[in-house]
Amino acid sequence: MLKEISRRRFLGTGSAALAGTAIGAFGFDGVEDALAASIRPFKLAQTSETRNTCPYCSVGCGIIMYSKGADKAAGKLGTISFIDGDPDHPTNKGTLCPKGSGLLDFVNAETRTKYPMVRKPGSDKWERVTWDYALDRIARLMKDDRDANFIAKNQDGTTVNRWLSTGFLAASATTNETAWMTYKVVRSTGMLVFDNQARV
Amino acid sequence: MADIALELARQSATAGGITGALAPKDDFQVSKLIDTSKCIGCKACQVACLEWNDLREQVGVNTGVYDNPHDLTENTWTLIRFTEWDNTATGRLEWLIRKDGCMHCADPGCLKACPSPGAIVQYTNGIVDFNHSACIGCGYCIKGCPFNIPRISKTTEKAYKCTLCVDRVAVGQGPACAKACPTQAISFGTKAQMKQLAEKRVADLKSRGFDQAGLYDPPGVGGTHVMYVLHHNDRPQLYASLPDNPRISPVVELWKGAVKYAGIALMGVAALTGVLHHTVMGANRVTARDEEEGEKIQEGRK
Amino acid sequence: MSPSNDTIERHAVSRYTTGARLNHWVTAISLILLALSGMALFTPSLFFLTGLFGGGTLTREIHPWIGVVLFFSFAGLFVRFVRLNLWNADDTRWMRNLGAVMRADEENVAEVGKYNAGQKLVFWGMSLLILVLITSGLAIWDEYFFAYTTIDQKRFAVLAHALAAVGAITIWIVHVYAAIWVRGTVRAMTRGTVTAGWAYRHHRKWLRQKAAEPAQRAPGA
Amino acid sequence: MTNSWTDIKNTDLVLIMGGNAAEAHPCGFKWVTEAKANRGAKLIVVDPRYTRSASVADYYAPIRQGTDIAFLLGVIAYLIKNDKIQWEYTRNYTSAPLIVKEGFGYKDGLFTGYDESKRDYDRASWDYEFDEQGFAKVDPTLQHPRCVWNLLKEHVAQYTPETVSRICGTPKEAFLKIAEMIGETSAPDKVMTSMYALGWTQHSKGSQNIRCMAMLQLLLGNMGMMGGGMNALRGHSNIQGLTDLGLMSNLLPGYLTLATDREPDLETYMKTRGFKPMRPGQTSFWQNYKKFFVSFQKSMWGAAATAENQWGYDFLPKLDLPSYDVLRAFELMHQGKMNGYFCQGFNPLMSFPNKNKIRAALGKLKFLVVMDPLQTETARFWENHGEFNPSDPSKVQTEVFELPTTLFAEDEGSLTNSSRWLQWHWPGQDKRFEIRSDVWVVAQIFRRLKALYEKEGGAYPDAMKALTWEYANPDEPSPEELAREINGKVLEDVPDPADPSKKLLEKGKQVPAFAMLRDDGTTSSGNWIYCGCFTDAGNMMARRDNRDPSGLGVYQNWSFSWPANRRVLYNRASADLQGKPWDAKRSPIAWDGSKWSGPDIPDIAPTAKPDQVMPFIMTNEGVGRLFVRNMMKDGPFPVHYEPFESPVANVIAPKVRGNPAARVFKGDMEQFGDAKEFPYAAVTYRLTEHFHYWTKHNQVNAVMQPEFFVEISEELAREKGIQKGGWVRVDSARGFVKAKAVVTKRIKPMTCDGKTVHVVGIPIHWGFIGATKKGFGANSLTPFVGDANIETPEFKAFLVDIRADTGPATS
Repeated sequence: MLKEISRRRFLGTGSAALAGTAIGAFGFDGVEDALAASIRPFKLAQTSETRNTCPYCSVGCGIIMYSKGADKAAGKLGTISFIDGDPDHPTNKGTLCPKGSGLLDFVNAETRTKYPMVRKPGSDKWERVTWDYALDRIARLMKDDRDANFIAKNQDGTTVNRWLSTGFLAASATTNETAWMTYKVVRSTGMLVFDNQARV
Repeated sequence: MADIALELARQSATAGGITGALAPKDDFQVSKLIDTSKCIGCKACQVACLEWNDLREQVGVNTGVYDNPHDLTENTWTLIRFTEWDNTATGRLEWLIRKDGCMHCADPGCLKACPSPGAIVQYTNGIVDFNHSACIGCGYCIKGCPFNIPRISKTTEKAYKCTLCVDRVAVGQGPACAKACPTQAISFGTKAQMKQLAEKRVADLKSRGFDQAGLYDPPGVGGTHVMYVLHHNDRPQLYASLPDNPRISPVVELWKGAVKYAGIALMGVAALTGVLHHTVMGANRVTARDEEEGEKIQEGRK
Repeated sequence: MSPSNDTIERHAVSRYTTGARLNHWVTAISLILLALSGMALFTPSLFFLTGLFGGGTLTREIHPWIGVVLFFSFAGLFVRFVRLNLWNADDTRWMRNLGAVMRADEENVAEVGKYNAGQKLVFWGMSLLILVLITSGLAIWDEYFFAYTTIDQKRFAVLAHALAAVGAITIWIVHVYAAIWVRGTVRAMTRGTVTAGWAYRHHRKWLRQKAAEPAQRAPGA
Repeated sequence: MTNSWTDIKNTDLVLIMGGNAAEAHPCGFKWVTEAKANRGAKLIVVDPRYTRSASVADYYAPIRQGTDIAFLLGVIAYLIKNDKIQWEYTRNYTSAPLIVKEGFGYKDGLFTGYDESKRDYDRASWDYEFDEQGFAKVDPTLQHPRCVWNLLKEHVAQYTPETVSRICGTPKEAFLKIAEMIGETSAPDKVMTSMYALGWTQHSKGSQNIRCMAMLQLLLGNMGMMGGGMNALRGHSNIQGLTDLGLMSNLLPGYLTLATDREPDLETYMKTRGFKPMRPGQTSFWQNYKKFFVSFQKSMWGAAATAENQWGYDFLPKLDLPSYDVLRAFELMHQGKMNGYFCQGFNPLMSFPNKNKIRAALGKLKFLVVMDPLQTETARFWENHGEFNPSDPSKVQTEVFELPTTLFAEDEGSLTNSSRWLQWHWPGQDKRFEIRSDVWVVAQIFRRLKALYEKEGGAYPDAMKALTWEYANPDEPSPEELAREINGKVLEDVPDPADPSKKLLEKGKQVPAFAMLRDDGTTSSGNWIYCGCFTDAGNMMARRDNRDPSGLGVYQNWSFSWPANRRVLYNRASADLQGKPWDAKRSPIAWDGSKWSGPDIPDIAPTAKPDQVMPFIMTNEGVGRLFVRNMMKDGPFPVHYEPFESPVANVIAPKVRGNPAARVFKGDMEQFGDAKEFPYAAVTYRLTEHFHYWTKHNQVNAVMQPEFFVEISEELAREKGIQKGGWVRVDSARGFVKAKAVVTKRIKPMTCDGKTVHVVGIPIHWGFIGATKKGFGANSLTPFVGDANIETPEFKAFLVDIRADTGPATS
């Protein structure tokens, strides 16, 4: 869902509403054209805005992501060109720390993962694989391990239905909805070796 | 910060020199106030500056301090500088943290030194900006600046410094660093507002035992459009060598003032003297007698 | 009766070799270019002169390189002429009679050698100022030498550079004016010779010395 | 956090101890600077290092890492001695008057019931004296020698300012100055807030550090107050949410707990979870446990959870051990007892203690699946990066998968911040390359695994088959569908008991609040504390009304704050026994004669009479606990224990090493170093320029702090011939790192028990992948031991040696 928010914060009081590049409306009287051109056009003009939350620490600062090339009708969100603090947010009031201020570099980090990869036993390199290959292979490895090591009853005959030989470390920045999905799946398999990043 | 229009006050190296003046009242001038007592040195301002201005700095090394990069560069227009100071009066350590960058002087030394017309401009609201299409990369601004701010790029060979986010101010927003600053140690508004805010902050600091707290708005450069609240306003030098009483170097003043006029005058006088001399005296010609006498000598007749 | 041109040319006195003349003109052109580009950067009212060099940036880039050319070129002149420019008693006497010289009344002034005191002053003045210019110039040649001086040193350098340039240009004006006023001078640097009469009138001692030299021959003879 | 970030602006005094908010949470720290600027609030920082928080503090004092309990018990002793107690609050709202049964005792660092061979206590003696009705006995006059108040007084008496200084290295004058400043907030209308983080949790007695501060806050009457409270500054954007949702080995969502082997059926399970009130008329809110449990089971298993099968009791696994936390997981892995491991947005190779052990453990797996938006070191543990990661790929037989997942910008859903606000966000960019959402990946793995079981059969597929999966697109459930499921819905019509012709709850509707949850299978709720986040009125988490009519930073209509949209926990305690606020200017709620009202949601039944129902409704006692019966493994009161690796012996109990009740695995005990070989006290921490091991991937953050360093004092540098900016090598009993040296005045040697203690500061953040220079990772050095109660690794206090070096060998 794309949230388009009006640019009501663009201007101080007493200024006219601004749409698109309207630098010319801002009292450049007496400045030669060439000079006016030397001031960079406002770079957020013609972008669409989306509200989000900084993914780093737990302050939960509101952020605004500015995207270029969004096309609502075609269901395209475009590409984020700039990120800064959400001035409407009660906690951060538009501010961001050095990490939050650099979020665009996180989105565009060179070392982001892009394709499913596998490293075979004993190999010294990654191989790109299809999602289908990776997911089927993982399901197979899980099933083989689970079937071999699942404990339905303990020594006293109590039903315990646990699986201890495979574990899951959940994240610290995924959404609650992802966490719930993960919780459901992990618990339904009987996994007990299950933890998150609360301690580090 | 209503009605702060971008109108030119001055341009560098323009015939007649200064063509205008700052807006008459503080209400029409903008200012950034940096409160060192609120600054936690987090460098959000540095990151925000790089991101807003689409700048890329190189990944450096650690040299035993927190300052990174180690100095302002053509890409680093603002830099947090850290000073560890043992306050002998109180016996307590103080970590003085100052955001360095262009001070946007009311009397900008860079503009005074710049030889290229319009390469450095000052708007009536106080912002001093570099116009890169006119910049010739001579580095005179560096000599003119009392705060050691401008840097010349090795690649573009042009001078760079903080623009006070003139592109943001032009649409009614504050600079990117002030927007980002988590503790609001950086504020932006009219100069009058910022002075008022500073007064409040200074009073708070005085109540906490900083008797010498004050506003750094150095008169030697006509005041600045980036001001500091300092806990030790009596000793600005403590803050990573912030000048105690900055002014455009007298050497630069001499160079761009007396020497310029006197030099041109001297050269003009010399040329004029020649013309006058020639008019009065006429040409110094060799006479026929001279030729004869000369020839005589040549031929050994004399 | 006046001597015919032919006669005069036959008696022309060699003053400068081709090498010396080339050396001079390289120096002269450099100096003019430096003056033009330097003046453009010195005062806004002359900034338009940067147009001659393809704009401000090119002017800024070219100027120091021309300076380097000038420095070495002038160094050539210096080596060539330094001995002849040493000060002597004639010069002091000549200086005392400067007024007469300026009135073109040199008859009663003591005879001078190849260079009179004025020319020597130009020589030494230029030597000194070019030294100042090259030193201060390097200090403000930020493209290559930024790191070697402090900003305060650069400020002094830029002032010294300006002052020295003003001095050098003033001396150059004197030099050029003298060459124009004293007719017959320019040909020394174009053709390499002067007339015997010119030598007699302005540098009689030098003429006598030349006459006394055994291998003296008129050029073109 | 009991309070919220914005509430900090209401405080009079901020104590930052066990954390470094300015660096780790700059935008939250804003509210400290606001309180200072607008209220004239004071800031105290107590830390081994003079941090960036300290740089703006009114008062800073050094403390040796791992001695916080001694400091805080010393403050409590000071408050008692100098009568700086909020008496009305302490008498009525804490367990001070409750009488502890005979037989309880404490001597030489140990409480009664200790079994050295098990490193554990029999906690039977840690209990109250009960009357015939089962209520705890009290002495409102606080005269009874075994009332909690007198036991506490006795317990803290030995922590005199001199002893505190001897243990902590804090100068006595500094300690007294801070104790005095803290004591001022015992006035009913003065509040202090405690802001802490991993500086308190990452110790072998982390839970007791926090408990100790909570006790202090109770005695000062600062709990439940605006501008007060215990504010745990969570480290990650949604670690609050993941914990709330129970993604831990022993938890169910909403802090319910998983059954153990000793609880074969629901009835037995509920026996220990009945939580009957221990004082007459008290709420003891956990009495509702079964409603939350059954509603959770209905969310999980739907129609398959029936009264007959105890609401699907056996679908859930049971625990044979207290927990399978990460330390145990890697211990098992290291022993070769695990075959598969999933890391979702997590980088254990850099995050867990004793990196060499972690690397070896990962190499014993059959398969490792890493789902992450970034290329992690964990996914590359098998790669050889010279000294930085000395692996030999040919010897590692683990099959490793690296699956590219979305990050915040491409993702929709809610995150729960430290203020307990569930904030919804939207994607701003299309997924690029072959990046997929975590939901899609997890759903795909599940569906493929389930399909294999359907095709081939196998071990107990029943739970997987029963798991509810009612999504429009079963391949990728939408965030909204999942959010609705977490909130819960009404499964059957419930008639109104007052008027059976009306419906109390209507089938198919979202449950409006957790008060409506039922234990008869008619409601579902994935997480009861999140109930109310997505109702029929819409997505409450997406609310963006930032008005704050009270001006107190409540922001009632901004997002959704659990529980029940409450902003300040225990807010009933902000008013006296008549319901009158201690401070009318900062009052979240007040009693108007018939009900509680105010800008916040009351943390008590709206009509509960102030002189009858006490504020701490989540406890059986109804009051704040100064003494815990059996919930803490290592004692009903906090005790100063040295870290397992300490430069000095324990002054108050010289024979005790570390926390006597902390779990230590075989082999790890041998890897503890001693002060002879490793003389310097090390601490790890974050820097403000980086977030964990993530921002090292970001060019711009790499510029801000490009290279791994350690911080030492000028004195230690001189002693060891270390140059500022030069290379050093730091060794612990478990490994070594090489780093640049930051030599600083901000770390100063301390004198502890007559001995000079040098601190070595070791920031985390650098690894062998990313935009920064390569670094070793602080966890190369840290000990493999956790907190006695919740197993948080002891990252904040261990021993190292340091010397000048020539830098890493280039490979």
